[in-house]
Amino acid sequence: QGDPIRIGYTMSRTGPFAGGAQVSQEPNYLLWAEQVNAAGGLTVDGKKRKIELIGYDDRSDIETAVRTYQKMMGSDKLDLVLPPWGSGMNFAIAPIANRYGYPFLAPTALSRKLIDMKLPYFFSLLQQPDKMMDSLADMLADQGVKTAATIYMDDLFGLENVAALRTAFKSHNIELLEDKSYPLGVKDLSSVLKSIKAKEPDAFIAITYPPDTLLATSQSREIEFNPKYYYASVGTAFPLFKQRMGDNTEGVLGMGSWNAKVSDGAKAYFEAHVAHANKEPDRWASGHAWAGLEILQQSIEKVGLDRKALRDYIASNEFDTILGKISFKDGENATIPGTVSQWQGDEFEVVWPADRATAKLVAPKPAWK
Amino acid sequence: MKSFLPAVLISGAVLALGPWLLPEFWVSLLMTCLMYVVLAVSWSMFSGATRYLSLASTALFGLGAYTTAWGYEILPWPLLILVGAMVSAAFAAVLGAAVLHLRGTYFAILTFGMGELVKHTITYIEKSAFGTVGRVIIDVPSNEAVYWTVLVLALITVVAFKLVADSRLGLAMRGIGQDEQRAATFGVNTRRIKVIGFALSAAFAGAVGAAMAVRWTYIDPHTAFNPLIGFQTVLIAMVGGASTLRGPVIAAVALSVLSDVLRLNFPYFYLILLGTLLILSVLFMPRGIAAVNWGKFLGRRQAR
Amino acid sequence: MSELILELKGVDMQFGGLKALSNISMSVRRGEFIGIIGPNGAGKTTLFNAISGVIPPTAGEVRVAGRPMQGRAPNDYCKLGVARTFQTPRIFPDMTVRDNVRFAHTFGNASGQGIELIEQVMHAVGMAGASNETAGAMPPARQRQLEIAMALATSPRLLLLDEVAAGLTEGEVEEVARLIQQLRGDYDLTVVWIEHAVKTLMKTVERVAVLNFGELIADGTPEQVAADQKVIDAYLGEEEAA
Amino acid sequence: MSILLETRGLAAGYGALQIIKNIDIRVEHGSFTVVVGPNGAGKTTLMSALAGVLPVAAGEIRLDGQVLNTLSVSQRVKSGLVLVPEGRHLFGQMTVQENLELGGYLMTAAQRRQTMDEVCALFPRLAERRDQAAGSMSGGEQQMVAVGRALMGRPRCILLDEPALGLAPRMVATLFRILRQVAQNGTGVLLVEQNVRQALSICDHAYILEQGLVVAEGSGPELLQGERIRKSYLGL
Amino acid sequence: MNLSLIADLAVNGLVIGGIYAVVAIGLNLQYGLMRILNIAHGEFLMIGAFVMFALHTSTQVNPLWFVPVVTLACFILGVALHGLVFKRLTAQAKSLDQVEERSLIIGFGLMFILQNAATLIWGSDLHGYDFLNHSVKFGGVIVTQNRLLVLLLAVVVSVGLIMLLQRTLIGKAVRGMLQSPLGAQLVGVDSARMNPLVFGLGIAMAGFAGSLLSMIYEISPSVGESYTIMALIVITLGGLGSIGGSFMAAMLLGLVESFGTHFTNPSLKMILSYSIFVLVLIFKPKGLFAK
Ligand SMILES: Nc1ncnc2c1ncn2[C@@H]1O[C@H](COP(=O)(O)OP(=O)(O)OP(=O)(O)O)[C@@H](O)[C@H]1O
Ligand SMILES: Nc1ncnc2c1ncn2[C@@H]1O[C@H](COP(=O)(O)OP(=O)(O)OP(=O)(O)O)[C@@H](O)[C@H]1O
Ligand SMILES: [Mg+2]
Ligand SMILES: [Mg+2]
Repeated sequence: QGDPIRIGYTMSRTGPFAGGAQVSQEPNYLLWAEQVNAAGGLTVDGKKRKIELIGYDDRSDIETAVRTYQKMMGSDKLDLVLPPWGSGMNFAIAPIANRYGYPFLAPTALSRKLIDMKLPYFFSLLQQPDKMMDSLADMLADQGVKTAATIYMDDLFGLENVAALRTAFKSHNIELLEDKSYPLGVKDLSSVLKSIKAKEPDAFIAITYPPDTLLATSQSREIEFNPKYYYASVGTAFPLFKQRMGDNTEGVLGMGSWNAKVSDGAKAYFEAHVAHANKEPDRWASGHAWAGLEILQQSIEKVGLDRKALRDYIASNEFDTILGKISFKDGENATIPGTVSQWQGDEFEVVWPADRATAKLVAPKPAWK
Repeated sequence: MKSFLPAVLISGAVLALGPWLLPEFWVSLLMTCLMYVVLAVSWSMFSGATRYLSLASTALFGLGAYTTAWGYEILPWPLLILVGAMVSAAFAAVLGAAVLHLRGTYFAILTFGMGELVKHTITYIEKSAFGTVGRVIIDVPSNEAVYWTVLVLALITVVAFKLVADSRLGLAMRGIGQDEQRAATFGVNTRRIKVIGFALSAAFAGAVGAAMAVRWTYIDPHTAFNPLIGFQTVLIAMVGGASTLRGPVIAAVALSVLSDVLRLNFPYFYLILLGTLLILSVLFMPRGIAAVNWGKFLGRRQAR
Repeated sequence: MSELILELKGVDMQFGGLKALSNISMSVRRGEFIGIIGPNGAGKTTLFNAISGVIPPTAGEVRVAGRPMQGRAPNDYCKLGVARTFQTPRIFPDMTVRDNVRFAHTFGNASGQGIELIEQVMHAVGMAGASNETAGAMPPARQRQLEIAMALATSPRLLLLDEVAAGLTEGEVEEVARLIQQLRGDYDLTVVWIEHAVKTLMKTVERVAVLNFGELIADGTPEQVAADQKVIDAYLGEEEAA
Repeated sequence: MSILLETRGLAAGYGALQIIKNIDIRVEHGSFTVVVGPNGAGKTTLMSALAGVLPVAAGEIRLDGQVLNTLSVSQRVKSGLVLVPEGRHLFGQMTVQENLELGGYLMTAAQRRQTMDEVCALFPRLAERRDQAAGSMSGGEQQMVAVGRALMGRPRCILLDEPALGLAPRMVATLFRILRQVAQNGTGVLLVEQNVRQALSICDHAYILEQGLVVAEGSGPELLQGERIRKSYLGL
Repeated sequence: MNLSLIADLAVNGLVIGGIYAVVAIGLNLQYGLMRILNIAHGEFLMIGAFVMFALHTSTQVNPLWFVPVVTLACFILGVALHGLVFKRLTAQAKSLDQVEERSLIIGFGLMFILQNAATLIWGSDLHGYDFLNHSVKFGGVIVTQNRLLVLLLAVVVSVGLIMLLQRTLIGKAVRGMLQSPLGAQLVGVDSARMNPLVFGLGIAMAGFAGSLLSMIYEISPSVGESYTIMALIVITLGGLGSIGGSFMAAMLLGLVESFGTHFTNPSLKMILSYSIFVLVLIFKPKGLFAK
């Protein structure tokens, strides 16, 4: 039995990012450490070594996160680090990790710009906006959709997605009747939704964060705006969405990429997550976060804790994960295509593309309850 | 002034050794302390004296940061710090000319509102004109370079505070703080003094914003115009004792170090501890850290 | 004929439905010592507000040293040599007595004079010993004295005193009157003094203006004014006049 | 007449600093009692201690036999002792009417209306200016508001600290007449005054306070004739 | 532009205004009347919402029953807090400025404590439940019942407080304590009793608002700040201490947002709202409804 492997990270436990971070990311880190340690640890150079997780709160503040990662990598010289939550944080931390030579498998970094920085030690797990939107447009075109409308968040995530959406719609000949932006912390979307309703689009795409996803969905229901295809992005995959919207989730589309049906590993992970955190994992980023941990684990057991060797191994190999095979190209997840999921009954089924689908698309969306 | 300047220079020299002597984290933490020294001392320079409670630090810091974001490709970074200072000062001068007839809370909330207005306006401009929001800056200066820069800014701010406090400007601002109209009857052009004072103090906030921005790689309006910065600045200045120099300096260091030490050692309930300490500090040091007679306090302890 | 230091033409001050000053015209020559009397609420303090820029009049014209003052701020008045005290003292409460006086000295017109003036005026009003006391902690009567010192420290030409002797015993009021007389000589001042201590006032000043309900009902030597029936009716009452 | 307000060996001050010592004064039911003394003698200190603004350092304050020492300011108001303080302490941004209404805070609405009419009759200026902010009134007018507000509480004993400050001479006379009247209606009046001549000529009984001690007492005319007053207060 | 659209936008605006009003009332009591700048106002609201959430989801009883429970609990909490902290603070302060400055620091302390406590108890994810979320339709107007309820209660509580504060002497006494603490005591106002009650009422109103808003919005420990800011803007626009003014300002903001959003987009709406706020303060420095 060797010394424990010390792995550090910061996570938003307080502040505005906490909501997302505590659903999609930190529970997975904790579960992973628990599972690995229960199994006696990771095998490094033939020796079993346990994991010692060192997690700090970054208060949703970038400067705090920067400082803390400098502590973990520069002063404390931990063995490895895990990424914080969200694109903004990853933008700031990834270059530092790169400078110190720490492999950095980010489950919740969504920006083409970040990938374009081409940091050798940075690996992005989630599908980027262009892929997700392309896949969505593909599916809608396949369904014969001609018109659509969108609302989007006034930040990088929203803008990159809406840009990707415009391109994808253009190439699929879908007309965008209306696109309206909204700011962070919005408390009422009914006026916008009403004006969109008046235009009667076939499909509605909300590029939203969890609180706004719930707001937009419940307000759409209230004003009886029921397009044939109703899509909302971040948060539809959250268990909370089902809890809050109940029967009204039926037929709602959103950003999701997996569920317990996609593989045996996924099922085992799903159950372990429920047992550990007393709540279900979300059907999108959680799976990617877990896949990232799997990749890290496999690599460590293969090449040990030499971080340069780890990076090279991750960059040049294909891994078996609960989401299927993953390999990276220029730091981007090159194997998992863009996906669309849909609530059907109690499950957020993957419905597009066909080769990843766990169920067939239900269309048009049934009426709100 | 006689013993002040050497003291500042000596502490500056000692602090400048930081990157060679201290582990990286401590350098970063010191940098945060220094950043808040700049913000809180420059805040006190104007708001402590005039008692115009400003929440503009967010806007001023953010404008500096955004100057770096926009100009990084075009201008060298040291120049950007200067430009950031000027942008913030110019903004404060215009804002001040328009709103410095408002007192107390009205002024406080308005300066806060201005921060939000600027944030949303920049977002809107970025979105409409460039189809994006926020900037990625690559090839950032080294940590040490940022540290030394912020250190120099902190030293300049501290010296400036002292110079201003001892000047006509400082005296006029203190008079305005006590009874503005009365100050006018003694010949103070209150309007001009307020605008000058506000703009001057704004320059430092802008400069430190421009300096710190390079640490984040990606800068968007939400990170640049973080309301926490404005609130924290006021908090530090007040815990320290708003009208003094010593107070904000001590409090900037104490609060930054304390909150990080608590955060790192009690990751799950450090905020409860921090909150309790803040409340106790007001109740037992109502006039701020600067007003506590530490010598006497410690002496009495020993005598017992 | 010496120069006019202050002129008012048709000055009105309207507060909502109340006319606190109505059509006041008067002028003050350099070196004069004028007393202003009138019942409570007659508009005496309001007159001071109008001629020191504190509340600009709603109509009419004020000229200081020949210059029209429309749209000017209190600091402009100060620069032209107008200094005043406030009926309810308005000193800088958190500053020391000395800093209060220093403030007035710094921004007033005293650039020609050195800082000796600060000690001088504190001494003149008998506050030299209290220079390090916090101004706000002193009793009101002392604060009134400080007000005088501060006004003097701006090196004024026209000094406006608003009930600086309020709350003093008769003997003490006499002393204040003597003090003002002396300062007037020492600093070459034109003085306008509002006070309800009519007896002392009448003995001291050269000219008296009487306000009643915002109107100037009399303006003349103390003897003329004391004999004026309107003044007796409005303010003095039979016994005082006697 | 029986004793309404009484102090025995009263001492008070600011913190460790004792300003008044060993004060024995009495105010009888329906009497008009005056305290005079030079600047800084401790008159305001005495009034503050009586009203409960300053704590009692030693001795006793009794109102109709009840010991007041430990009662708070508002409790003393409740038992009928009301002060018109130095510096007035009006509610500056509220209207004259609101100031007066608050003066009758402990009264019933009907009592309040009635007293309001009485006070307005005493000070017609206040009735004219009901809706003006008290802080924008002239100095003398504010003084009237302060006295009016205290009368609104229908005190059993009213303490006044230089209420005539800034009043025009005729108004001073009027005020004293009003106070005389108030006393005649059974309220005890204790007045601190600098207008020594006028005050002494109208009062029932007077005290001279110097350097924190009562140095003389007697009826008004008696004291007015006395050497002490003639020399140090009237400058004769 | 047709009439039913205007009606719909107007009703929607009033409903948003109702939410603003409810959020602002408590802060107006504490800040407008006592100059205690309780920056943790939004956190008390958040706690109220969470308590409501916990009570309702664990018992499944109609949440309306818990509104008074939460309000009362917050009132008691407020009175206790006053006794523990604010009493000492006001006693030590020599001026209103000091009360304001020091209460600001205490507010920060409370904010940290409450956020952390909520995180420890409920975790930092979003929480919510459904109640009265069905729509009411008349003409072209569609609103949900819970939003109408908030509007209704906002009106009732505002009017009630206006009556209490304007018609009875209590309101004047409270304003009096602010303008002259000694003056108030000298007319018999027992400030030692009054202050905790008003402060408690402020916290109670925050709890009240929280319990209502939990029916409409998702909650998490970090939502407080946005409500504090909303409240601050409303009370400055309406004039400090004026409940009626706040109510009007809230409605005005609601209407501006509703119409503004319809004709532009929600992002521009923020610029619009803040511009109006800034302009109003520049030209009417004492708030929209100051005399
Ligand atoms: N800001 C104001 N708003 C309304 N009325 C005002 C204002 N300022 C003064 N007044 C009124 O104008 C009149 C004149 O006031 P002023 O203060 O000039 O009187 P004064 O002659 O100085 O009286 P006093 O001898 O009592 O000091 C008074 O009736 C007063 O109430
Ligand atoms: N807050 C205070 N702290 C310390 N000393 C004080 C305070 N207030 C007054 N004094 C002192 O107490 C003494 C008596 O003051 P007091 O105000 O009672 O006198 P007074 O007789 O009312 O004088 P006046 O005629 O000026 O009103 C004075 O020497 C004064 O300096
Ligand atoms: Mg006057
Ligand atoms: Mg006195």
